[in-house]
Amino acid sequence: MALDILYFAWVREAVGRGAETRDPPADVTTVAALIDWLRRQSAAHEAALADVTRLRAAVDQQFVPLDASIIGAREVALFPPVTGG
Amino acid sequence: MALDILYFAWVREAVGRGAETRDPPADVTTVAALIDWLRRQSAAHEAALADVTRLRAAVDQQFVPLDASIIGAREVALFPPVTGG
Amino acid sequence: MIRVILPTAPIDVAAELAHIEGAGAGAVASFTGLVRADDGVLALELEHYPGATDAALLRLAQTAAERWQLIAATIIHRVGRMVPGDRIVFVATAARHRAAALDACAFLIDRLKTDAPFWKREELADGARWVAPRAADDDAARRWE
Amino acid sequence: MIRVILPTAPIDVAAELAHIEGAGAGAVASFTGLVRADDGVLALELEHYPGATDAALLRLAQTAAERWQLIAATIIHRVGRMVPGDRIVFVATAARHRAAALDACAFLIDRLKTDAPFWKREELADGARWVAPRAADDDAARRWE
Repeated sequence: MALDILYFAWVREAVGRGAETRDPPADVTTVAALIDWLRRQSAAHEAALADVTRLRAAVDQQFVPLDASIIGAREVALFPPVTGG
Repeated sequence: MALDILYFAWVREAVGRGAETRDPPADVTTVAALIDWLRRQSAAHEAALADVTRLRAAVDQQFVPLDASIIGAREVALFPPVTGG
Repeated sequence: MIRVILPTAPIDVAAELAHIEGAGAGAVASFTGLVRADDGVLALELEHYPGATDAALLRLAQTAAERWQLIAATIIHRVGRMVPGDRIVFVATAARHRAAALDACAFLIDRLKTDAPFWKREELADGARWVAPRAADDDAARRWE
Repeated sequence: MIRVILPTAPIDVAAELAHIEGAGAGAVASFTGLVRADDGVLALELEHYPGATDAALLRLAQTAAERWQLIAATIIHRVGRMVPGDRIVFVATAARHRAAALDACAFLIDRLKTDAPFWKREELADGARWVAPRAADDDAARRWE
Protein backbone atom coordinates (compact mmCIF):
# COMPACT_ATOMS: atom_id res chain seq x y z
CA MET A 1 0.00 0.00 0.00
CA ALA A 2 1.30 3.47 -0.85
CA LEU A 3 3.04 5.18 2.05
CA ASP A 4 4.17 8.80 2.22
CA ILE A 5 7.67 8.98 3.66
CA LEU A 6 9.02 12.32 4.89
CA TYR A 7 12.62 13.23 5.73
CA PHE A 8 13.83 16.23 7.74
CA ALA A 9 17.10 18.04 8.48
CA TRP A 10 20.29 16.16 7.55
CA VAL A 11 18.33 12.99 6.80
CA ARG A 12 16.47 14.94 4.11
CA GLU A 13 19.74 16.31 2.75
CA ALA A 14 21.38 12.86 2.70
CA VAL A 15 18.42 11.11 1.05
CA GLY A 16 18.31 13.98 -1.44
CA ARG A 17 14.60 14.70 -1.11
CA GLY A 18 12.06 15.76 1.52
CA ALA A 19 9.29 13.32 0.64
CA GLU A 20 8.56 10.27 -1.48
CA THR A 21 5.74 7.81 -1.89
CA ARG A 22 6.73 4.14 -1.62
CA ASP A 23 4.94 0.83 -1.59
CA PRO A 24 6.91 -1.44 0.77
CA PRO A 25 6.14 -5.20 0.84
CA ALA A 26 3.53 -6.48 3.29
CA ASP A 27 6.12 -7.97 5.67
CA VAL A 28 7.50 -4.46 6.42
CA THR A 29 5.35 -3.80 9.50
CA THR A 30 7.49 -1.60 11.78
CA VAL A 31 9.44 1.63 11.43
CA ALA A 32 12.70 -0.29 11.91
CA ALA A 33 11.78 -2.75 9.13
CA LEU A 34 10.85 0.17 6.88
CA ILE A 35 14.25 1.78 7.49
CA ASP A 36 15.97 -1.55 6.59
CA TRP A 37 13.93 -1.80 3.42
CA LEU A 38 14.53 1.85 2.43
CA ARG A 39 18.30 1.39 2.85
CA ARG A 40 18.21 -1.11 0.01
CA GLN A 41 16.50 1.34 -2.38
CA SER A 42 19.53 3.55 -3.23
CA ALA A 43 23.05 4.44 -2.15
CA ALA A 44 21.74 7.77 -0.82
CA HIS A 45 19.12 5.98 1.32
CA GLU A 46 21.79 3.56 2.55
CA ALA A 47 24.05 6.44 3.61
CA ALA A 48 21.27 8.51 5.17
CA LEU A 49 19.71 5.68 7.18
CA ALA A 50 22.82 3.67 8.08
CA ASP A 51 22.97 4.58 11.77
CA VAL A 52 19.55 3.99 13.33
CA THR A 53 20.73 5.31 16.72
CA ARG A 54 20.76 8.77 15.08
CA LEU A 55 17.21 8.44 13.77
CA ARG A 56 13.84 9.30 15.26
CA ALA A 57 10.43 8.67 13.74
CA ALA A 58 6.83 9.76 13.63
CA VAL A 59 3.92 7.68 12.33
CA ASP A 60 0.96 9.73 11.13
CA GLN A 61 2.57 12.74 12.86
CA GLN A 62 2.94 11.08 16.29
CA PHE A 63 6.46 10.58 17.70
CA VAL A 64 7.05 6.83 18.12
CA PRO A 65 9.93 4.47 19.00
CA LEU A 66 11.52 2.68 16.05
CA ASP A 67 9.85 -0.64 16.91
CA ALA A 68 6.40 0.94 16.47
CA SER A 69 3.98 -0.55 13.95
CA ILE A 70 3.34 1.08 10.59
CA ILE A 71 0.40 -1.16 9.73
CA GLY A 72 -2.36 1.05 8.32
CA ALA A 73 -0.15 4.14 8.46
CA ARG A 74 -0.44 6.80 5.75
CA GLU A 75 2.65 8.85 6.64
CA VAL A 76 6.00 7.97 8.22
CA ALA A 77 8.61 10.65 8.97
CA LEU A 78 12.30 9.93 9.62
CA PHE A 79 14.56 12.59 11.12
CA PRO A 80 17.38 13.33 13.59
CA PRO A 81 16.69 14.11 17.27
CA VAL A 82 14.90 17.47 17.49
CA THR A 83 16.73 20.70 18.40
CA GLY A 84 14.13 23.44 18.60
CA GLY A 85 13.48 26.30 20.97
CA MET B 1 21.33 63.20 69.64
CA ALA B 2 18.76 64.07 66.99
CA LEU B 3 17.36 61.04 65.22
CA ASP B 4 15.17 61.02 62.10
CA ILE B 5 12.31 58.58 62.55
CA LEU B 6 10.29 57.46 59.51
CA TYR B 7 6.96 55.65 59.43
CA PHE B 8 5.41 53.80 56.49
CA ALA B 9 2.04 52.30 55.49
CA TRP B 10 -0.49 51.87 58.33
CA VAL B 11 2.13 52.77 60.95
CA ARG B 12 2.48 56.16 59.26
CA GLU B 13 -1.29 56.57 59.18
CA ALA B 14 -1.66 55.60 62.85
CA VAL B 15 1.16 57.85 64.08
CA GLY B 16 -0.34 60.63 61.95
CA ARG B 17 2.88 61.63 60.19
CA GLY B 18 5.54 60.13 57.91
CA ALA B 19 8.62 61.49 59.63
CA GLU B 20 9.73 63.27 62.78
CA THR B 21 13.00 64.22 64.42
CA ARG B 22 13.39 63.11 68.05
CA ASP B 23 16.13 63.19 70.65
CA PRO B 24 15.69 60.02 72.73
CA PRO B 25 17.64 59.67 76.01
CA ALA B 26 21.08 58.04 75.93
CA ASP B 27 19.83 54.78 77.46
CA VAL B 28 17.62 54.14 74.41
CA THR B 29 20.16 52.04 72.47
CA THR B 30 18.07 49.53 70.47
CA VAL B 31 15.14 49.67 68.05
CA ALA B 32 12.95 47.90 70.62
CA ALA B 33 13.86 50.46 73.32
CA LEU B 34 13.17 53.28 70.86
CA ILE B 35 9.71 51.84 70.14
CA ASP B 36 9.01 51.65 73.92
CA TRP B 37 10.12 55.25 74.35
CA LEU B 38 8.11 56.49 71.34
CA ARG B 39 4.95 54.83 72.69
CA ARG B 40 5.11 57.18 75.68
CA GLN B 41 5.23 60.31 73.47
CA SER B 42 1.54 60.44 72.43
CA ALA B 43 -1.66 58.43 72.30
CA ALA B 44 -1.22 58.08 68.53
CA HIS B 45 2.29 56.65 68.97
CA GLU B 46 0.99 54.31 71.67
CA ALA B 47 -1.74 53.00 69.35
CA ALA B 48 0.53 52.71 66.29
CA LEU B 49 3.38 50.93 68.04
CA ALA B 50 1.46 48.81 70.58
CA ASP B 51 1.99 45.44 68.89
CA VAL B 52 5.69 45.00 68.15
CA THR B 53 5.07 41.64 66.44
CA ARG B 54 3.47 43.65 63.61
CA LEU B 55 6.47 45.97 63.25
CA ARG B 56 9.64 45.77 61.20
CA ALA B 57 12.53 48.20 61.23
CA ALA B 58 15.43 49.64 59.26
CA VAL B 59 18.40 51.49 60.72
CA ASP B 60 20.10 53.85 58.28
CA GLN B 61 18.09 52.13 55.50
CA GLN B 62 19.20 48.57 56.35
CA PHE B 63 16.54 46.06 57.43
CA VAL B 64 17.35 44.94 61.00
CA PRO B 65 15.76 42.85 63.75
CA LEU B 66 14.11 44.83 66.56
CA ASP B 67 16.95 44.09 69.00
CA ALA B 68 19.44 45.84 66.70
CA SER B 69 21.48 48.78 68.01
CA ILE B 70 20.64 52.36 67.10
CA ILE B 71 23.83 53.79 68.59
CA GLY B 72 25.23 56.32 66.13
CA ALA B 73 22.25 55.92 63.79
CA ARG B 74 20.92 58.92 61.91
CA GLU B 75 17.67 57.38 60.62
CA VAL B 76 15.35 54.70 61.98
CA ALA B 77 12.29 53.54 60.00
CA LEU B 78 9.36 51.65 61.52
CA PHE B 79 6.82 49.89 59.29
CA PRO B 80 4.69 46.76 58.79
CA PRO B 81 6.01 43.66 57.00
CA VAL B 82 6.58 44.50 53.34
CA THR B 83 4.11 43.52 50.61
CA GLY B 84 5.63 44.56 47.30
CA GLY B 85 5.93 42.98 43.89
CA MET C 1 -6.84 31.19 25.76
CA ILE C 2 -4.21 29.19 23.94
CA ARG C 3 -2.26 30.76 21.08
CA VAL C 4 0.24 28.83 18.97
CA ILE C 5 1.91 30.36 15.90
CA LEU C 6 4.78 29.36 13.59
CA PRO C 7 5.65 32.55 11.74
CA THR C 8 8.40 33.08 9.20
CA ALA C 9 8.36 36.83 10.03
CA PRO C 10 9.95 38.34 13.17
CA ILE C 11 8.11 37.77 16.45
CA ASP C 12 6.48 40.93 17.84
CA VAL C 13 6.92 40.38 21.59
CA ALA C 14 5.34 43.70 22.51
CA ALA C 15 2.11 42.78 20.72
CA GLU C 16 2.21 39.27 22.16
CA LEU C 17 2.74 40.48 25.73
CA ALA C 18 -0.04 43.05 25.37
CA HIS C 19 -2.28 40.27 24.09
CA ILE C 20 -1.63 37.87 26.98
CA GLU C 21 -1.75 40.66 29.56
CA GLY C 22 -5.24 41.40 28.27
CA ALA C 23 -6.43 38.06 29.66
CA GLY C 24 -6.87 39.68 33.09
CA ALA C 25 -4.28 37.59 34.96
CA GLY C 26 -2.24 38.89 37.89
CA ALA C 27 0.97 37.25 36.70
CA VAL C 28 2.55 36.95 33.27
CA ALA C 29 5.85 35.13 32.73
CA SER C 30 7.66 35.05 29.42
CA PHE C 31 10.74 33.59 27.83
CA THR C 32 12.42 34.72 24.63
CA GLY C 33 15.13 32.72 22.91
CA LEU C 34 17.38 34.72 20.59
CA VAL C 35 20.00 33.86 18.02
CA ARG C 36 23.19 34.61 19.92
CA ALA C 37 25.52 37.13 18.36
CA ASP C 38 28.64 35.75 20.04
CA ASP C 39 28.99 32.24 18.61
CA GLY C 40 30.29 33.00 15.14
CA VAL C 41 26.83 32.14 13.80
CA LEU C 42 26.05 34.17 10.68
CA ALA C 43 22.53 32.80 10.25
CA LEU C 44 20.21 30.15 11.63
CA GLU C 45 17.75 28.10 9.62
CA LEU C 46 14.81 26.54 11.45
CA GLU C 47 13.25 23.53 9.74
CA HIS C 48 10.07 21.95 11.05
CA TYR C 49 7.47 19.28 10.31
CA PRO C 50 4.41 21.20 9.09
CA GLY C 51 1.20 20.01 10.68
CA ALA C 52 2.94 17.86 13.28
CA THR C 53 4.65 20.92 14.81
CA ASP C 54 1.42 22.84 15.30
CA ALA C 55 -0.19 19.80 16.90
CA ALA C 56 2.79 19.22 19.22
CA LEU C 57 2.86 22.85 20.39
CA LEU C 58 -0.90 22.92 20.91
CA ARG C 59 -0.70 19.71 22.98
CA LEU C 60 2.14 21.19 25.03
CA ALA C 61 0.23 24.42 25.71
CA GLN C 62 -2.90 22.49 26.70
CA THR C 63 -0.90 20.27 29.05
CA ALA C 64 0.59 23.34 30.77
CA ALA C 65 -2.75 25.13 30.90
CA GLU C 66 -4.36 22.21 32.71
CA ARG C 67 -1.44 21.43 35.04
CA TRP C 68 -1.00 25.04 36.24
CA GLN C 69 -4.57 26.29 35.68
CA LEU C 70 -3.35 28.96 33.32
CA ILE C 71 -5.58 31.80 32.20
CA ALA C 72 -3.65 31.99 28.92
CA ALA C 73 -0.62 30.47 27.19
CA THR C 74 1.23 31.57 24.06
CA ILE C 75 3.88 29.68 22.10
CA ILE C 76 5.44 31.33 19.07
CA HIS C 77 8.27 29.55 17.31
CA ARG C 78 9.78 31.18 14.30
CA VAL C 79 10.70 29.01 11.32
CA GLY C 80 12.93 29.68 8.32
CA ARG C 81 16.04 31.83 8.21
CA MET C 82 17.15 34.15 11.03
CA VAL C 83 20.18 36.25 11.90
CA PRO C 84 21.88 36.97 15.25
CA GLY C 85 19.67 39.06 17.52
CA ASP C 86 16.47 37.66 15.99
CA ARG C 87 13.95 35.98 18.28
CA ILE C 88 13.66 32.24 17.66
CA VAL C 89 11.03 31.44 20.22
CA PHE C 90 8.67 33.26 22.55
CA VAL C 91 6.67 31.59 25.29
CA ALA C 92 4.32 33.38 27.67
CA THR C 93 1.98 32.21 30.40
CA ALA C 94 -0.67 34.03 32.41
CA ALA C 95 -1.98 32.86 35.77
CA ARG C 96 -3.53 34.29 38.92
CA HIS C 97 -0.27 33.91 40.85
CA ARG C 98 3.38 34.10 39.92
CA ALA C 99 4.52 30.57 40.81
CA ALA C 100 2.11 29.00 38.31
CA ALA C 101 3.07 31.44 35.55
CA LEU C 102 6.82 31.01 36.13
CA ASP C 103 6.75 27.21 36.42
CA ALA C 104 4.51 26.79 33.38
CA CYS C 105 6.78 29.07 31.35
CA ALA C 106 9.87 27.03 32.29
CA PHE C 107 7.99 23.80 31.52
CA LEU C 108 6.95 25.00 28.07
CA ILE C 109 10.40 26.08 26.97
CA ASP C 110 12.04 22.92 28.39
CA ARG C 111 9.55 20.61 26.68
CA LEU C 112 9.60 22.56 23.46
CA LYS C 113 13.27 21.66 23.13
CA THR C 114 12.54 17.93 23.12
CA ASP C 115 8.88 17.41 22.19
CA ALA C 116 8.39 19.44 19.03
CA PRO C 117 9.78 18.62 15.55
CA PHE C 118 12.19 21.51 14.97
CA TRP C 119 15.73 21.28 13.63
CA LYS C 120 18.32 24.05 13.72
CA ARG C 121 20.98 24.56 11.08
CA GLU C 122 23.72 27.08 11.78
CA GLU C 123 25.59 28.93 9.07
CA LEU C 124 29.17 29.69 10.15
CA ALA C 125 32.07 31.30 8.30
CA ASP C 126 33.43 27.84 7.40
CA GLY C 127 30.13 26.26 6.36
CA ALA C 128 26.80 25.09 7.71
CA ARG C 129 26.06 22.43 10.33
CA TRP C 130 22.98 20.86 11.87
CA VAL C 131 22.83 21.55 15.59
CA ALA C 132 23.18 18.41 17.71
CA PRO C 133 20.75 17.87 20.58
CA ARG C 134 22.07 18.64 24.06
CA ALA C 135 21.85 16.03 26.82
CA ALA C 136 21.07 18.94 29.16
CA ASP C 137 17.87 19.56 27.19
CA ASP C 138 16.69 16.00 27.77
CA ASP C 139 17.46 16.34 31.48
CA ALA C 140 15.60 19.66 31.65
CA ALA C 141 12.54 18.20 29.92
CA ARG C 142 12.50 15.11 32.19
CA ARG C 143 12.37 17.13 35.41
CA TRP C 144 8.69 17.87 34.67
CA GLU C 145 7.69 14.20 34.56
CA MET D 1 24.03 45.78 32.78
CA ILE D 2 21.80 46.35 35.77
CA ARG D 3 18.77 48.58 35.48
CA VAL D 4 16.56 49.49 38.47
CA ILE D 5 13.73 52.03 38.19
CA LEU D 6 10.85 53.11 40.43
CA PRO D 7 8.52 55.01 38.10
CA THR D 8 5.16 56.58 38.93
CA ALA D 9 4.21 56.34 35.24
CA PRO D 10 3.11 53.09 33.52
CA ILE D 11 5.83 50.52 32.79
CA ASP D 12 6.64 50.19 29.08
CA VAL D 13 7.43 46.46 28.84
CA ALA D 14 8.03 46.59 25.09
CA ALA D 15 10.79 49.18 25.51
CA GLU D 16 12.23 47.32 28.49
CA LEU D 17 12.30 43.98 26.67
CA ALA D 18 13.88 45.59 23.60
CA HIS D 19 16.48 47.11 25.90
CA ILE D 20 17.45 43.87 27.65
CA GLU D 21 17.34 41.88 24.40
CA GLY D 22 19.94 44.32 23.09
CA ALA D 23 22.47 42.95 25.57
CA GLY D 24 23.25 40.11 23.14
CA ALA D 25 22.08 37.23 25.33
CA GLY D 26 20.59 34.00 23.99
CA ALA D 27 17.89 33.84 26.65
CA VAL D 28 15.63 36.49 28.16
CA ALA D 29 13.10 35.68 30.87
CA SER D 30 10.60 38.17 32.20
CA PHE D 31 7.87 38.44 34.75
CA THR D 32 5.11 41.06 34.89
CA GLY D 33 2.83 41.50 37.89
CA LEU D 34 -0.47 43.21 37.16
CA VAL D 35 -3.25 44.65 39.26
CA ARG D 36 -5.87 41.94 38.96
CA ALA D 37 -9.22 43.01 37.64
CA ASP D 38 -11.13 40.22 39.35
CA ASP D 39 -10.66 40.95 43.07
CA GLY D 40 -13.03 43.89 43.51
CA VAL D 41 -9.99 46.16 43.71
CA LEU D 42 -10.78 49.61 42.33
CA ALA D 43 -7.25 50.96 42.75
CA LEU D 44 -3.92 50.05 44.29
CA GLU D 45 -1.54 52.46 46.01
CA LEU D 46 2.11 51.46 46.25
CA GLU D 47 4.06 53.14 49.05
CA HIS D 48 7.81 52.72 49.36
CA TYR D 49 10.83 53.89 51.33
CA PRO D 50 12.67 56.27 49.00
CA GLY D 51 16.39 55.67 48.87
CA ALA D 52 16.20 52.37 50.74
CA THR D 53 14.05 50.83 47.99
CA ASP D 54 16.48 51.67 45.21
CA ALA D 55 19.37 50.27 47.26
CA ALA D 56 17.47 47.05 48.06
CA LEU D 57 16.54 46.44 44.41
CA LEU D 58 20.05 47.20 43.22
CA ARG D 59 21.47 44.74 45.77
CA LEU D 60 18.96 42.11 44.68
CA ALA D 61 19.82 42.56 41.00
CA GLN D 62 23.54 42.37 41.74
CA THR D 63 23.09 39.21 43.81
CA ALA D 64 21.19 37.55 40.94
CA ALA D 65 23.68 38.78 38.33
CA GLU D 66 26.58 37.18 40.22
CA ARG D 67 24.79 33.95 41.17
CA TRP D 68 23.54 33.19 37.63
CA GLN D 69 26.22 35.05 35.65
CA LEU D 70 23.62 37.25 34.03
CA ILE D 71 24.40 39.42 31.06
CA ALA D 72 21.71 41.88 32.15
CA ALA D 73 19.00 42.29 34.78
CA THR D 74 16.13 44.78 34.97
CA ILE D 75 13.82 45.49 37.90
CA ILE D 76 11.06 48.06 37.48
CA HIS D 77 8.61 48.53 40.31
CA ARG D 78 5.90 51.08 39.89
CA VAL D 79 4.99 53.27 42.88
CA GLY D 80 1.96 55.45 43.54
CA ARG D 81 -1.57 54.84 42.39
CA MET D 82 -2.59 52.17 39.87
CA VAL D 83 -5.82 50.67 38.54
CA PRO D 84 -6.70 47.08 37.52
CA GLY D 85 -4.77 45.96 34.45
CA ASP D 86 -1.82 48.23 35.26
CA ARG D 87 1.60 46.66 35.61
CA ILE D 88 2.93 46.81 39.18
CA VAL D 89 6.27 45.17 38.62
CA PHE D 90 8.42 44.01 35.74
CA VAL D 91 11.52 41.86 36.13
CA ALA D 92 13.71 40.65 33.27
CA THR D 93 16.94 38.70 33.10
CA ALA D 94 19.29 37.94 30.23
CA ALA D 95 21.76 35.06 30.18
CA ARG D 96 23.52 32.81 27.70
CA HIS D 97 21.22 29.88 28.47
CA ARG D 98 17.60 29.59 29.48
CA ALA D 99 17.95 27.90 32.88
CA ALA D 100 19.98 30.80 34.29
CA ALA D 101 17.58 33.41 32.91
CA LEU D 102 14.48 31.58 34.17
CA ASP D 103 15.86 30.81 37.64
CA ALA D 104 17.21 34.32 38.15
CA CYS D 105 13.87 35.81 37.08
CA ALA D 106 11.97 33.64 39.60
CA PHE D 107 14.54 34.50 42.30
CA LEU D 108 14.15 38.24 41.70
CA ILE D 109 10.38 38.29 41.88
CA ASP D 110 10.29 35.99 44.93
CA ARG D 111 12.85 38.07 46.82
CA LEU D 112 11.33 41.35 45.77
CA LYS D 113 8.20 40.35 47.68
CA THR D 114 10.08 40.05 50.96
CA ASP D 115 13.32 42.05 50.68
CA ALA D 116 12.26 45.45 49.39
CA PRO D 117 10.33 48.12 51.34
CA PHE D 118 7.06 48.31 49.42
CA TRP D 119 3.57 48.37 50.90
CA LYS D 120 0.34 47.85 48.97
CA ARG D 121 -2.93 49.53 49.85
CA GLU D 122 -6.05 48.34 48.07
CA GLU D 123 -9.08 50.52 47.49
CA LEU D 124 -12.28 48.48 47.47
CA ALA D 125 -15.92 49.48 47.18
CA ASP D 126 -16.26 49.38 51.00
CA GLY D 127 -13.04 51.23 51.84
CA ALA D 128 -9.27 50.86 51.71
CA ARG D 129 -7.03 48.28 53.39
CA TRP D 130 -3.33 47.62 53.66
CA VAL D 131 -2.43 44.28 52.11
CA ALA D 132 -1.17 41.74 54.63
CA PRO D 133 1.97 39.76 53.81
CA ARG D 134 1.42 36.18 52.62
CA ALA D 135 3.20 33.30 54.36
CA ALA D 136 3.59 31.78 50.87
CA ASP D 137 5.77 34.74 49.90
CA ASP D 138 8.15 34.09 52.77
CA ASP D 139 8.32 30.42 51.79
CA ALA D 140 8.99 31.32 48.16
CA ALA D 141 11.78 33.72 49.12
CA ARG D 142 13.39 31.17 51.44
CA ARG D 143 13.73 28.49 48.74
CA TRP D 144 16.63 30.49 47.27
CA GLU D 145 18.71 30.38 50.46
